Amino acid sequence: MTPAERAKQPPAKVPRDGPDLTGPELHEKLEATWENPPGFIGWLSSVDHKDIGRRYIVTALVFLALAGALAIAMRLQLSKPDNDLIGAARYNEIFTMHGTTMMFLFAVPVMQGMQVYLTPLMLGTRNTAFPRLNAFSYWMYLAGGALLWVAFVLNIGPDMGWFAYPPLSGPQYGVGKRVDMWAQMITFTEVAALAAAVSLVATILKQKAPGMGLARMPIFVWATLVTSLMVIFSMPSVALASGMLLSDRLVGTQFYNPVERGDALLWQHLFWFFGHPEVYIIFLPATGFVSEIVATFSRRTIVGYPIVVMSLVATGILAFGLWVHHMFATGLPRIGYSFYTAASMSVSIPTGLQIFCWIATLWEGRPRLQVPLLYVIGFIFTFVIGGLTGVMIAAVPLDLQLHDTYFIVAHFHYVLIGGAVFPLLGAITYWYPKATGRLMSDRLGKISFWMIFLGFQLAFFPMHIAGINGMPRRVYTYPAGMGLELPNLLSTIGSLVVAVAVLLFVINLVVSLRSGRKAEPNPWDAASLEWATSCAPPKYNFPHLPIVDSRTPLWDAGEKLPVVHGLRVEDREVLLTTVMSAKPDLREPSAEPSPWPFIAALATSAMFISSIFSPWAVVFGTVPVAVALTAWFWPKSPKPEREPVIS
Amino acid sequence: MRRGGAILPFFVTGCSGVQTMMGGEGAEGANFIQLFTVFMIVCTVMYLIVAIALIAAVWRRRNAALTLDNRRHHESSNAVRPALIGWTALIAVGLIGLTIASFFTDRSNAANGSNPQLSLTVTANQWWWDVEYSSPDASKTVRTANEIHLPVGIPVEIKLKSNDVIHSFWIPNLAGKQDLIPGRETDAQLLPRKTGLYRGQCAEFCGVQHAQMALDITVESKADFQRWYAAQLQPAPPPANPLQRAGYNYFTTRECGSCHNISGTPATGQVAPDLTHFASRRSIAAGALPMNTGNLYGWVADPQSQKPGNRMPTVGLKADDLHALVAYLETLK
Amino acid sequence: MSSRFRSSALALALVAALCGCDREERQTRGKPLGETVPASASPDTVFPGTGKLPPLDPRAAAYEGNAAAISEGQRLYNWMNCSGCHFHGGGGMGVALMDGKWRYGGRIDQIAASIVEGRPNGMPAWRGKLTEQQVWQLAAYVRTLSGQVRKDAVSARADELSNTPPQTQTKREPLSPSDSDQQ
Amino acid sequence: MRRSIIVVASIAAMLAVALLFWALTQKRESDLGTSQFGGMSSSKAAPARAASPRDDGNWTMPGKDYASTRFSALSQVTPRNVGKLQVAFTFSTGTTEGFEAPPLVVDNTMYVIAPWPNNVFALDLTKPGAPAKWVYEPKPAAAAKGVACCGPVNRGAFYSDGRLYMNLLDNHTVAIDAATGKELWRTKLGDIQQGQTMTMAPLVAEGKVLVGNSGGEMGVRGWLTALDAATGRIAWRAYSTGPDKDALIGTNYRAPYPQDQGKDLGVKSWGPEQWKIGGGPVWGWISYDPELKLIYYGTGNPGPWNAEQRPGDNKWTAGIFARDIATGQARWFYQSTPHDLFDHDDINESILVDWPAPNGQRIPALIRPSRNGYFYVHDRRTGRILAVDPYGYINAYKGVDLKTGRLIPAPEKEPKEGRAVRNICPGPPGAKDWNPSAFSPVTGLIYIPHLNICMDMGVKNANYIPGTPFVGADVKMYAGPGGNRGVFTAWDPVARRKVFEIKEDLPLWSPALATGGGLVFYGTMDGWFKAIDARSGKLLWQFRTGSGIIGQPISYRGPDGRQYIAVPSGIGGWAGSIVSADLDPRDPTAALGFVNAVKDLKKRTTKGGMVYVFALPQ
Repeated sequence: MTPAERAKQPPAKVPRDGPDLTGPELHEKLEATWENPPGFIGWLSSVDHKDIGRRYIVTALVFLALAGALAIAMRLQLSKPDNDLIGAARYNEIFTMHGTTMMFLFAVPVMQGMQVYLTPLMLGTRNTAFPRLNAFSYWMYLAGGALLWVAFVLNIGPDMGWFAYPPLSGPQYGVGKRVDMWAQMITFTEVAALAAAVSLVATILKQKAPGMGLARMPIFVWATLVTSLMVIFSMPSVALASGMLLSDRLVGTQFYNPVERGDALLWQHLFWFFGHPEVYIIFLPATGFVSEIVATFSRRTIVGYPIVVMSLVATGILAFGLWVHHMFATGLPRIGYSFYTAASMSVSIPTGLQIFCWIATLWEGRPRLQVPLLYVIGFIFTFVIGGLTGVMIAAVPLDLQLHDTYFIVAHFHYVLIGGAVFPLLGAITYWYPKATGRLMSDRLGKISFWMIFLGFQLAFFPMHIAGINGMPRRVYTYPAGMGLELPNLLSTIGSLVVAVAVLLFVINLVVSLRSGRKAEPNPWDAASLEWATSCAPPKYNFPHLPIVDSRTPLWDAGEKLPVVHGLRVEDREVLLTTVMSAKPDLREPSAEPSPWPFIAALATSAMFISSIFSPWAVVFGTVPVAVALTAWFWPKSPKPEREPVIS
Repeated sequence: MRRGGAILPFFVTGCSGVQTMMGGEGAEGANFIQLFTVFMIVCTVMYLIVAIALIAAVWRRRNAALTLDNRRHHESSNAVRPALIGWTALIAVGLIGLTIASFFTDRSNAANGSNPQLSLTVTANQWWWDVEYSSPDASKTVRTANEIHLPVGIPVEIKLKSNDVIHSFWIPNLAGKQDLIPGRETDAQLLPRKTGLYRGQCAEFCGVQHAQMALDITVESKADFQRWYAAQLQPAPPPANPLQRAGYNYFTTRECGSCHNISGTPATGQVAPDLTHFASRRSIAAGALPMNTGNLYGWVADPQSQKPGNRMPTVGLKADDLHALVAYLETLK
Repeated sequence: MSSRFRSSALALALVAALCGCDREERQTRGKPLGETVPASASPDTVFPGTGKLPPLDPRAAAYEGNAAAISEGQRLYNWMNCSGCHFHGGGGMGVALMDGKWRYGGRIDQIAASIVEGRPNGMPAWRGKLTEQQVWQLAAYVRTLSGQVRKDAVSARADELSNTPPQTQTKREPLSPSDSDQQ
Repeated sequence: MRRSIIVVASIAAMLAVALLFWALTQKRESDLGTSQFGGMSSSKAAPARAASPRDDGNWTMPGKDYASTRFSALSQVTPRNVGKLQVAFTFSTGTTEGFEAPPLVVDNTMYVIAPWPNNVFALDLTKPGAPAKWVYEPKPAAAAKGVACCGPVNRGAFYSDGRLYMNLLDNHTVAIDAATGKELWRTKLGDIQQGQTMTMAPLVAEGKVLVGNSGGEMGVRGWLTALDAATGRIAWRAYSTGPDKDALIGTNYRAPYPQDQGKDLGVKSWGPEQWKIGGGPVWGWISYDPELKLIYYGTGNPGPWNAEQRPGDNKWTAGIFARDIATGQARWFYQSTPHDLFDHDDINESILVDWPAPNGQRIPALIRPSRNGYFYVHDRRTGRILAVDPYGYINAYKGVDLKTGRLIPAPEKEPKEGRAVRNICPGPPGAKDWNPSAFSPVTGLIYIPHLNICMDMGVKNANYIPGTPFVGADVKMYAGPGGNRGVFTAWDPVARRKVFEIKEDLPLWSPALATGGGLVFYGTMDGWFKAIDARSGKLLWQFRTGSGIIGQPISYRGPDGRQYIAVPSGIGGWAGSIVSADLDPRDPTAALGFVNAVKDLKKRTTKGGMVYVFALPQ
């Protein structure tokens, strides 16, 4: 059909939203279109980013609880010297599971869950760009996590550390299928993270509200864009590494066999080429939370928006140049070390600038000391210590002593708990009404904040001293008389305080679900688009898609937010805009709910899990996957016509 | 070299000093303390700046009105820009300074390693250390396990190898750590400056008994070292009484000799620690237990309960054999 | 189709997982201590007149197909110089161990007996040189060389010069018909 | 007149030349002792006169004579008639192990020395079909088979003064009455519990029986022992490691090069106590110079193969000793391969010749194709090297420094624990293993049956448990450049060059035999027994025996005056163990890596144990 012919066609008689179709009538129609199918199958079929994001977050929090329980177990074992509460082998499994779960099953997924939940809302769109891929991503993540934990419960869990250095994880020293469970879990989470990241990048680039050019995106969306791109560039590295490890272990390839000119260090390079960016994949979304919370609770736009955005981008790029600082003790050429020292130190410049911008925003604004902001303040106090110890260990002469000691344990817990979990808890408190329609208890929130904050310092600050007093990491016991008793006892007490505090936080979450104060659409008087719709948002997010002409639309436009008209209401449809300046571009159908992503995930899981046991699974396992994918992509209706948007 | 300790009193509290970074008894260890002190000062200053700024920022308008008109969401004071420039400059200068300090310390550490006068090879095994002092005269090679004796003030080069997985060689009082990687030969340079007894430990996770893979370091005067070295060159003394002889016989004809070597006897195993001068060491089983008769009984009778998962099997010795073995092992001075 | 597939996949995964439980059970100390040795499990086919093969020694259960035991056995196979004669199963001074030909029986207790007692023409007796636990571990590993053991419990290769095809992929060598009669 | 004088003189001269020519050709074709050939041509090497007496048609010792020429002067079989060679009779030993020992023939009796269990058969050659006169069954201990690194082989007996002397695998030396097969004495010399075995052929001279032990892969301490031929009592024993008093190094010792000079090097060139399990067994060949009263023999490899475990030069392994036969005192020693990395034993045969030096002098020399791939010419009085040249493909060494006498290793080929090294040439069996060459005074050439095998090697910590292997290496061998695994080379020791070479597909594991008829015989591992022209290397005749040939062919004059050629056929030994011990070719490291080089051997030959005897039709 030529454009001329098309112009002659009478306008299609499809109902569209607009001034003439609004209010409850529109709500009813949109609700019918965007609702999940009924029943359990419908629940499995959901492609709603809010469902998926919520599932991601809840699942990740469950893993956080499990891994936290393991942490308590470790702390009890280490509470006194020569303790024999937990055996050596079990302890090794526990710390492996703790690290693996925290890194792969909690930290990255919870951040992606938040991103999946919030990004379409912040962008003013109805769903992510690839909703079924998004659903697939969650199921893969769930399957991977289940694989690891079922293995652990059945006593075939990994025991070689979350970093799985060969040869210890190789076919000779990694006994049985423990390592394979771990390595295949990596494959699961990589697939999940990549799927979610691809979907997020496409959403951000193509589904911004009209007018929301790149320079008007909320900082959290910027953080999401940067981290998703980082996921796309870094995760293949570890997927490759773990694939080679599996192949060494299953079919006897020689990738990591030094005798046959493989190399044990190859793993470390590939792993840390992923592993270091991963820290920022966890940390950058957290800075996104911080930027949003700081702005809202200072009641002021963020100071230095371009600086913060450029810092995010710079961190994302620099993060790929630092991996060698995890390998200073491996005996690589000294000349290279200086480069990585300088690079590692330079990454603190963008972070330092972000901290400046947050403090400046607080300075310039009128801060409200509510729970989310408390977490942010706790974050800055804690994270900066972690950042500064990070500067220390970037220096080779210091790192060679501090590396692989409890000093490092302290450092990265300051960075990851202080730098990511504190903002996350603040973010959960902040966006809780957006997900549930109710606010969390402020009083309980403040109590748990102070307990977490102080308990954390008590648990982790003494680890610096334990490290300096010569306590290496990953030891299940230590001898008396080396000055380690007191720091370890304090750490254990602190960890118990944190555990109680987290429990309080969870109680707050659960209790507030029923009895929390009902939330207005914008309970915090925030400025970004997710607050433009009700709490919790309807399935279709926005009755009319909003139009934006500033970075803080709700502050600047208030109730009179301009909207788009003309999207179909009886078919799922979203509006595509241009990448840079977000001009309306196309209308695009959005995927219907479907059970096939779930089935595809099952088929893929079956293939992955069987390929732990037989290489043929890779061949035969593709058949069910292909069937599921065919059904997933089976075209249901004739291609919808493309029409210019009438706004 | 205790300056670091003076500045950071809390770091040395309760520290007995055999395995601490704040010992500084080696050249590199001392460099560490200096550089660490510099970093601590700079970082503390930076932290205080951030903390004070944050407190001030939150405190300043904490009671300001709750609602604001839209205009004031965006206003900025003129102080922001100069503060930003100042802050950036401060970070940059600080980091450059620290990088340079780090670089020169690294150079100084590298220089310590030049011109070593003693060379030894440490081979890591799951979970013990095999130590060999090489000499141009091959017959003056000394082999021991889980202990290193070093003469004070003499630069030492240590070649590091691994027989199985990756380990890390770390004597915090003397120097930083260096990994031992199968298929690669790495090296460490030590320059001990002060006599004393120190402890090193494996610092890279290496399997089930990673926690109990330590080694004892003795830094002693040159004369003491030479005495020790000469003694190490001697084969084990013959058993002196019937009980010891029974132990000797058991050791050399039964399970023990399949893995362990005792120089001068038919026990010539090469896969477990050399026990020629076992009783002269400070600890049993790579630092797992202090050396004394009671621990020796416990260890020989049931090593798997002392260090579960280690490579020495629980043999199930009869009481007579156990007495005899311990009696014999205690003669291996 | 979908639900059936799902349930069968779940069942498969569950079975695979459950089998793992004892497959990787680690025992740092062998159950039976001391100098007891496996009884010579010698069937008619090896020593005529000895009667049918006795039932499998109950002690074997903890070692047969146990990944931890096989791994220890693999280490001991090198440490105790088994590899010096039998190499990686191809044989040399000692017989080949990967060809499914067993002079004195290929069952784990028979192999253990061969290790403890020694065999004519050069196989040394390891009685008193190895603990019983080590003997069982070695026997458990030796069985992997000819593919007698479940594949998920064995190691594909060691960190050494590449040698035999990976044991995770080796076909089970059929025992001689008379041997398999006994099993 | 003057013209007639010229004519007469020229006719006389022509006659004289013709006579001389005739005389020369007559001599070549007659059954003369080999020593007659010495000095005929100053451009050729000739066997040491005293060590190679006139050929009496017997074959009394594996090397044929003390000079170890393996040359039979019998000349009935020639290039022209060799094609008609046919089987005269065969004899089965009933064994299926590697059959390396040459039969001995003395006064119309053939003595066949079988591999394990070392039975000896005396065959009466005067009767049709050569029936057995007696059988000697020594009944050695079965456990000895478990510590024989390379098959339970035996390399032959020695006939002297009506007695046969031989070694049993379980470390006994026995003397047998050659007429009756009665055992006269039996002396135990070693312990199988320590990994020792004895496989070599003794050498008997001056009333001494010289024997050595095997077990370089088992951590033995190598020695050479002299027994009193009459009583079997030990006269002296010279160890290959340890203090000078154990190695019988005394005041008469003069090493040609500084590397071998010094006190107690057998201790000082090892880590503490390592010399006690350091190897250096003497399992190869001994030559004897009756004039100098010196014996020459090589010592085996140091143990373990993993050289990282034994720092130092590891004296006195992998080198060559000259000793006084009466006292055993060392005269000189030269270490061919100090701190051996690749199992390059130095036990190969030493052939004693008079060697024409470039300046025209004739030097009493010792020539030997060493396992490390170099062909050495030593002055046998001092040990000094006169010439050294590679005769096979070598990349593991960069040559021999003639000033210091020291082998120059190639550092990139040194195996380190945890890192395999690829493509090391020659492999552990060297450019040539134990199977000796033959030297023909007719051509002045040495005929070397040897190998073209390279390897990948990975070393690892070796545990020492007495009576078990002490190696610490994984090895995979394979064919060297060109793809052929065996080479038969005719080498001119004077011109220091290869004259011809024959590429053999399989490794050559059989010794060579040269005859006065201008022929050279050798066998292949798939059972072909071949005769080639000694000058051109042209294949003239071949016969497929029942099993692979790894034994010494011999030639003797039968009771009917005919020349006979005999060869043992029975695959085995290190190279053939894949067949004789039924090894699995899927494991490339099996049999110390040799299996990988001969994966196809099971398809090409089967076990056996026969002696084939050939002659021209009557």
